[in-house]
Amino acid sequence: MIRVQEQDFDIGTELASLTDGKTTVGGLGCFVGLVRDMANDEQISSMTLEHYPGMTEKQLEAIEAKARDRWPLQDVLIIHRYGRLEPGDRIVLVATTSAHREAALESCHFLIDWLKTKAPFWKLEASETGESWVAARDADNEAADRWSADRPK
Amino acid sequence: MIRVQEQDFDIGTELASLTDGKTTVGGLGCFVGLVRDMANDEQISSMTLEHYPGMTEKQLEAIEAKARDRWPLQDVLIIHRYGRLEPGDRIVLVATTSAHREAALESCHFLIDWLKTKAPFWKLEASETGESWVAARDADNEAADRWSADRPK
Amino acid sequence: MQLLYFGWVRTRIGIGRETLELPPDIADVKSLVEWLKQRGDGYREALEDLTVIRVAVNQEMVDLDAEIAPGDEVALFPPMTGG
Amino acid sequence: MQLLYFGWVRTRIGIGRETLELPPDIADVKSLVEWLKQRGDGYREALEDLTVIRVAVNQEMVDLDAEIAPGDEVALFPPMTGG
Repeated sequence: MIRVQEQDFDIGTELASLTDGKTTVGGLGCFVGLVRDMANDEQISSMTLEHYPGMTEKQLEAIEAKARDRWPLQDVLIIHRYGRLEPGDRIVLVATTSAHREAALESCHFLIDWLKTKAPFWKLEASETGESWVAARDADNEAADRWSADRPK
Repeated sequence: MIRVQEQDFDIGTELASLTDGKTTVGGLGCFVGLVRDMANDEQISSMTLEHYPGMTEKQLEAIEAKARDRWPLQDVLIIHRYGRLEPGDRIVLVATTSAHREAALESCHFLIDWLKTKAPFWKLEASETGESWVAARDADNEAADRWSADRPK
Repeated sequence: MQLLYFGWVRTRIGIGRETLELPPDIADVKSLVEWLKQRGDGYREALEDLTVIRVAVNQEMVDLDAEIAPGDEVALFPPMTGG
Repeated sequence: MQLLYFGWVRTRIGIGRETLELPPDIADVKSLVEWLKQRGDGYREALEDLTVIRVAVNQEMVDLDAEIAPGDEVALFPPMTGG
């Protein structure tokens, strides 16, 4: 399930919806990304996330499908916010459930690595010295690429 | 922080305590293990977790220290239950926060892999055909061992 | 053709979306980008380094040599920074 | 010496904990285990395959050739299955 939204989400409620009343889930993996108050040694006052409505949902669905293809997953949840956020605010949640812990943990890692570089979001950071667009990091591309190698499951 | 307890825990409350009011956390990684209703093609009616009070806490603290040694972590939370559990019940929660997503996700994976084989817990499963102790899996040992190789961070 | 701009491509060009009538000889992304660069300083600044320009046609990622047709929705933007 | 048993080591021996006075020649885990096996069928069954016996002395994991002293807390158990 994919949700692209401006409003905040409650981690407990979201994760409960993936496991409550289910007796086939062995493991729940989860990652939550938050706005940090520092970037490049500068104090950040806010971060504004811009996205490409329509394409964002398509890309996230394609990434979810890729994860389901690779791991035996039960539920997949991706929530990504856009709009103006402040330090400490939640940006993104990815969570997966599986009978097996390896599948849950690895697929979460994959989902966040891929959406970093393949979902059409752009971050604008505001600090005392003005606004600047966050540059893509080579490390994020490398993290995404390492899932493309045909590793045994 | 280590907690070994009989009672259940609330995922939302626990994770909120790691991030609420903090503006230095970039990523929260989390894994929750639950009791499945099937084991070796048999329907499980309950699972009883036995542990070694005193040693359990020591081992979990040692595993936490190892994780902190290896990754730049802010908070580490491990909650492990013991006693009688039923399918769908939560067994264990590991969660870590870091400025960096890689550290949060990898350390979670490490913590659950290590506590599987290094924390003194034993599982007794009950089914229609009686009770049986869960056997250690080679796959779990291999998963734990792969963190021992001196990989670059 | 429907054109969309995001991130610093948008802020340099100055608008997020426009509809343009293209000359008939523009049949791929590369020639579209070259044509846009003639339209003003903002466009030239935004599209000057093609190694950091990403393109989606009808909401699918494509290469610079992808073909385009008049009814397409073409988006130009910097490398994505989600998550 | 304080002895603790867990998992199927405990259920085969039949008790979880006991205090035993050891013969003076028993100075390491291996000889302790051999001595325990003489104490009855349950012990023999529990400790028959040493490859699946794990040992902690004073709550620290040790090998079978680790030394032990009268005041120690020694625990014998199967491979752990936490998580």
